[in-house]
Amino acid sequence: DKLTLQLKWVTQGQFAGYYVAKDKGFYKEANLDVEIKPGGPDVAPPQVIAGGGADVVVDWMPSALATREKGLPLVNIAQPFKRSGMMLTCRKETGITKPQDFKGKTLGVWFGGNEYPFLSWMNHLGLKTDGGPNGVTVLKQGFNVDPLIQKQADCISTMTYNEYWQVIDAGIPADQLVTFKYEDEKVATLEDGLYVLQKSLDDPKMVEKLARFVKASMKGWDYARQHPDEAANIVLENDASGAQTEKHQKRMVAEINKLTEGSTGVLDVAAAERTVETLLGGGSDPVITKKPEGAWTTKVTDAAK
Amino acid sequence: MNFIRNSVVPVGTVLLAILALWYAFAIILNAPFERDQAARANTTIATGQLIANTMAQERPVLPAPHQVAEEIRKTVFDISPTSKRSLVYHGGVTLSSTLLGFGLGTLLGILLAIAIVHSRTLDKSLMPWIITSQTVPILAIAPMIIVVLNAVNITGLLPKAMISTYLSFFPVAVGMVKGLRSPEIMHLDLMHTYNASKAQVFWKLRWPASMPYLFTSMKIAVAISLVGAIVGELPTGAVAGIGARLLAGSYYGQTVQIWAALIAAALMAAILVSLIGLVATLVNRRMGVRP
Amino acid sequence: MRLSRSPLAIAAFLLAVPGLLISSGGDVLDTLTYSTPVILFVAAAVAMFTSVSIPSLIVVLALVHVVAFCLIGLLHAMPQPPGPSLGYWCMVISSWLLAWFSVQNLAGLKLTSPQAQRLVNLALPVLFGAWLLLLWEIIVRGFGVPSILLPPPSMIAERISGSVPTLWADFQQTYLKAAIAGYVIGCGSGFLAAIIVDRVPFLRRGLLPIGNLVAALPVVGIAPIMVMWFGSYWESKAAVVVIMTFFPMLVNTVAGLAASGAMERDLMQTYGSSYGQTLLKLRLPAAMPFIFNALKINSTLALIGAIVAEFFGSPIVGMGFRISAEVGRMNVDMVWAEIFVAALAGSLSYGLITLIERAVTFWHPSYRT
Amino acid sequence: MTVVALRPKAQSMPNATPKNVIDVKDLSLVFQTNDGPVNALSNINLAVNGGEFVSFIGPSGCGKTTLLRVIADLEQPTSGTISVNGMTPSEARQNRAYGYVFQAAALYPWRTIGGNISLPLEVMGVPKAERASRIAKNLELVNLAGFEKKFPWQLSGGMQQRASIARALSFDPDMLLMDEPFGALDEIVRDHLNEELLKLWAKTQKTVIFVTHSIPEAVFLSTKIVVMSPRPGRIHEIIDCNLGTERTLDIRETPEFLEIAHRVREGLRHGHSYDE
Amino acid sequence: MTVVALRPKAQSMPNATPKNVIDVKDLSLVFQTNDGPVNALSNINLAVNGGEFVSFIGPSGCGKTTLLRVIADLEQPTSGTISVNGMTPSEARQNRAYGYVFQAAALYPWRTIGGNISLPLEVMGVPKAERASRIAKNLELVNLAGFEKKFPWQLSGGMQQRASIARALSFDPDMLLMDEPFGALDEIVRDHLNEELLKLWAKTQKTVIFVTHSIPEAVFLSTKIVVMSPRPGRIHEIIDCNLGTERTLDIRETPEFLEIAHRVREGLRHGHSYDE
Ligand SMILES: Nc1ncnc2c1ncn2[C@@H]1O[C@H](COP(=O)(O)OP(=O)(O)OP(=O)(O)O)[C@@H](O)[C@H]1O
Ligand SMILES: Nc1ncnc2c1ncn2[C@@H]1O[C@H](COP(=O)(O)OP(=O)(O)OP(=O)(O)O)[C@@H](O)[C@H]1O
Ligand SMILES: [Mg+2]
Ligand SMILES: [Mg+2]
Repeated sequence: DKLTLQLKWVTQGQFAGYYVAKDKGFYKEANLDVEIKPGGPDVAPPQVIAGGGADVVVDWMPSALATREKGLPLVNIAQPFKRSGMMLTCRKETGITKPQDFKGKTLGVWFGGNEYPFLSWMNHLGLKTDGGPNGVTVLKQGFNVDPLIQKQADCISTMTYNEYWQVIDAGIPADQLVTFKYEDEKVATLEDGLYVLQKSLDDPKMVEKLARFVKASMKGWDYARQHPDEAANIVLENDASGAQTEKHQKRMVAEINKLTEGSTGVLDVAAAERTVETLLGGGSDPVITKKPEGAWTTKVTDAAK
Repeated sequence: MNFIRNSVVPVGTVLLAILALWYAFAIILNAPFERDQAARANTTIATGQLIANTMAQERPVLPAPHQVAEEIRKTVFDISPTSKRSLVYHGGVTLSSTLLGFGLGTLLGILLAIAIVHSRTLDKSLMPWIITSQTVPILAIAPMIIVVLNAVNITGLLPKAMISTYLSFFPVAVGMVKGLRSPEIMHLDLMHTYNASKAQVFWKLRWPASMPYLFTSMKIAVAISLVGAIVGELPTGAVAGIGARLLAGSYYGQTVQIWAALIAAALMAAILVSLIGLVATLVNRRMGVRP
Repeated sequence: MRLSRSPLAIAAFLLAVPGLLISSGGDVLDTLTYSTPVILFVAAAVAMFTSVSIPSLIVVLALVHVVAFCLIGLLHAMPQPPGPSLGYWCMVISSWLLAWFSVQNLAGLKLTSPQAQRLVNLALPVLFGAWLLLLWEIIVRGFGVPSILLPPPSMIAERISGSVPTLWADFQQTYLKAAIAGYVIGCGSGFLAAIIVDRVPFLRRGLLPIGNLVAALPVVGIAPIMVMWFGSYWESKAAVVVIMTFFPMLVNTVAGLAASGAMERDLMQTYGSSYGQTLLKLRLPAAMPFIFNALKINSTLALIGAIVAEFFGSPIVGMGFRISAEVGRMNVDMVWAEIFVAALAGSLSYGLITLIERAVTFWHPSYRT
Repeated sequence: MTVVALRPKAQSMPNATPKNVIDVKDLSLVFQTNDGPVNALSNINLAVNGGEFVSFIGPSGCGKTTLLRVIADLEQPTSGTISVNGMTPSEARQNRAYGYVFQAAALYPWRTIGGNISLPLEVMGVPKAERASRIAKNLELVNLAGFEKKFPWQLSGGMQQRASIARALSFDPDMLLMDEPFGALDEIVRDHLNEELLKLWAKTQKTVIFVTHSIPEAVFLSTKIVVMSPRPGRIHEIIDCNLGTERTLDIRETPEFLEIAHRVREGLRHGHSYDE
Repeated sequence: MTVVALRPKAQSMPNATPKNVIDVKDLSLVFQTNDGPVNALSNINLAVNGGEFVSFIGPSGCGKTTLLRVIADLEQPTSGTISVNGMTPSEARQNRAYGYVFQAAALYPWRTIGGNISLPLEVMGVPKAERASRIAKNLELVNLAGFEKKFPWQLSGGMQQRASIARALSFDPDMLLMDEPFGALDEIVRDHLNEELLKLWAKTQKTVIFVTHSIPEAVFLSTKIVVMSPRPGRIHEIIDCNLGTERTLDIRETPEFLEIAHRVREGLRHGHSYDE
């Protein structure tokens, strides 16, 4: 059976599980022919699935819930990432040691749906984000770590498995950095999950197919946890841009494994509800205005057992 | 001999000057980081060492020319052109959609210009919207276009080429509208006395008279096509092509790789532009343009 | 009674008939469902059976626009799947053909009063655009295209009216600061470079081939570098615009400077005129059509460049910022609102430059026909 | 032979005035300029019979070119009527009734001299072999044999003008409209071409409308001389001039010739008195 | 008065030949074309004294324009030497020694007639008020008063030509190079301008080099007539023509005049015999 998976970002260790499942034949064993489409800064997975370009997408929950409110019924069918890898990384010389020190500083934030946990956090801290003296100045961060290195920002958003290491690679040692994990600040939202359109779930055949897919994917993740270096190499082979380095990918897979540790793919409803809480508390212009209904289901993971 | 005096020497001189400037800027722009590093390590750094360091950083603000050259050498010559790490491979991917897009764009531009010059309705109603079409930031709607095209099963080269087409038809259309209207009144009157058909006026007068405009526009269009092809590579998952290299380079802070890809793009464009220049010269010669 | 021979009118008439016969698919059998096909039929009949004249064209146009609004109204009253029926689509196409028919004939008319002519000249693109939007609305709603792929214009319009302050702030940041500064510097330096290159043959041979290189620097490649060098604020966007606008100006000016006639140049020679005088009095005026060509192309490039550059890091205001941020939030209507502002600003600046061009190069044969 | 085709046509239409090839009635033309209107033509009345050779002569700016352009449907009169071959000028143009020689050579710079002469032939669909022979013949006629492959800017002013005459003759139109065709030529060439034109006219019975500034030329060539005067452009006098069809250059010494020339000169001078 | 300035200069340089304003020795010019070389000028020898009025006459394509262009430094000879005012043509040009009237009008389309005449004055830095008066004076001279604000395409061919003459006269150069300036004008205007030019020349003692196709014009105006012949372009004969400085149009009936005209015609005919 054919199935198309749209990733959220370019081919990298973040998606090791799926590549491993494909490369190691786990999908084939499950009688699936899976096509993996890499993403990028200009690829919005919900748009792709709305346009019929994919059956399943990897997306973060804030973006998926926002899309749902816009009338495209995305449903979470599985959640391979248990924990959030997002954090703020600051240069030590800025004197920031705790979140309260952000006042008056310039912070780099990713936009496009990823800003809500940040806004909600600032809301908790009572800091305004309008650039005034009693708040913080927010920069829209491009998809690299230059603002920190060029000292255009005091802190930038990083993922534990990616940008953080780029900062290190750029020559700023870890002891010169201060990091704040969203997970620790209790403003984390659920990251990489698998989403499908509601109508797929209405078709029992499709549900069964998806169940096989989720199962095989989780097998891929398990394998990646056991063989991180091999998983990194598989990712490298699948990278058509030829731009990834082995060192970085190995590190990334290792970090990713910390996030998927202990996940069976079943969504932790409490975590999902916490995500909703965070998003609803996102300040003046919240990403979602009401509690979503039916935004996740255990139908597929149940069938996968 | 003449060629050497008239092109090689001047181009060489200018290139040398640019190289010298480039080195100077590389040192100036990269130095603060080295000083920071020294400060972090609580040491001071001698000027000679500083300069040497600025030219060998792993992620410099501005890589030194030899670093870029080395990267290009590595990715062009050391790696087989079919490998995904070869710049030749990525260049080829981009080139094919550039050429397709440019070809379609030029054709579309010329056809539109012809329609506009010959139809008052189109001149009045279409022209403003052609202009408006270009004020739409293509990068913003490219993803949607590509998603939509994907949905109707158009994939592969064509969606990327369509972005090039979208960008490149415009300079051609604008230039050709001007060019097709540039014949002298008396030359038009002459055709009028022959009661030449619109097609004859077009082929025998408007078209040859518009040649200088056509080639000038085509030079701009081919350069923009390349940009379009690169832009178009991003929303298709940035899997291959110069755009993918740029993106990945910028994403992972591989400044040297960005610059290598940029230079490759620029060289490609220069070759394309000068090819058009060559065609223009040949056509000029055939048309007896006064040297 | 005389048959209008226009194939447009005939096709429109033929399509209006099934609209009359087949139910348009509206569930509620209200006045709209009945009256729309009738009005359309009347309009088509007028177009078909009366001779082409200003009054009849105006009648057709007026009726067709009434029909258009009815069609949109019908759309709202329809159950979403299955959507409109065949009859409905026939009416859409028929009314579109009728509008096209009247517009074409209006454009063909030679009006005696210059005011009326000006009115028609203005009405044509407006009508064309209005129908573009209308068809967009009907197709998007009729086929049930998800709004995160393509929102209908009505939704975009609502969003625009609801977010004027945001749009204005973004416009200020991107257009008034980055685009204009970059445009002025880019065009200015391209122009100066062309003069220098033209003056010094050595540079012409050396610099021009290399100038071509600059043209092809893709904005997605330069933008991150400029952000790295000039920071996230508007200066880096202006730098991107400078690089984008430089080359078209250079190429066009160089071509324009070569455009003056041989005898005209000889004339200046006999006056023993200096290089500067020949430039100022002969070659620049003769180059103006080319220079304006570049100014026009650049006016659209500048805005695009400034917007795209904001994708690669920016403060949290600006059209490019808004577009990239709202795409992620799936607020596609806001994205289109920004695109609308961009298109409006771009078209207006283009129009302004065209007006100046007309005044400056009035002598060019293309304005004398 | 095209003329042969014309005559029967005229005969078969009894209520058309068969002889009036050009019929201008009360024609006026006003140009609107940035600087106010210019009365280029005012109340022109003129009838030209088929096979006539009519010269227009008059001070610079009196509207000769404009009148020729009206006949050729290149300019629309502001008022009055004009018919050409019993049709409107526009219909006549669509029948390719005439060849026009402009005051300036108006050669296409991207075509060689041969290519320029070939232009009307291509437009009218003359086959290639025929084109080549006509080009050769007409280049010969204007003494430009051997310049076929040159581009216009490689020719002297007079040569360009001759090329443009060859172009107008090449497709053998029934009517020739010539705007100072021999202005840039020296006396000898001019005499030569005058004779050739006269021969051509006598042989083919074309109608020729001819603008010139040379009084002897006008008298030598024409059957009718129209003297115009400026501001507003109008017809001052129409002088008949029947020196027979078989003229040689010697005729210029005869008293009849000198008598007509004198009348034309007087008329011209009269026209001039208005501006000085 | 510019002439006054010239003479003392010449006197202060005893070894310069003060009278030879133009001195051409063994000059040849070959154009390379796509179609083989063209011998436009071959072995030209010519000396023109200051204050002379020299006419070039010859069949179309014999190299008159080319020779004028060489004098004006618009064309470089292939071999031979030429000096103008004892300098190279290039230096002379930079000294703004002459005004050139082209065979075609060459008016700038973006300037009005007044603006076109003002052009050389602007280039030479004449103050604004002075410019206005000179424009008015020269437009008057060529009978174009009232057309100052028109654009070139709004003028007839002859009017454009006259505007271009006014432009060349406007800055009062020591030497005038005129390439068929009166070709597009009718006899009356032509006679008038001939007289005006002669008056101007007599008054200011300018050196005039004048290309014409009209034998009477050449004889009437010149002190020296250079008859040229084509392929290769060369000087066939130089005919002196001293009818005194105070000439009127009546002179054209005198036997001396007719005698010279006859000689010129013979020379011309001789030149033509080569191509027919
Ligand atoms: N730029 C050029 N390239 C090639 N050949 C040229 C060029 N200019 C002139 N010629 C040739 O040189 C010869 C002399 O030309 P020139 O213009 O001097 O003639 P002319 O005596 O002025 O004739 P006319 O009286 O017709 O103006 C002609 O045969 C012409 O074809
Ligand atoms: N396109 C135009 N726009 C405005 N005025 C014009 C235009 N064409 C001609 N005129 C004016 O019309 C008048 C007649 O011009 P026309 O060209 O017919 O003169 P002409 O008799 O041919 O003169 P010439 O012998 O000098 O060629 C002139 O006063 C001229 O200024
Ligand atoms: Mg005329
Ligand atoms: Mg000449």
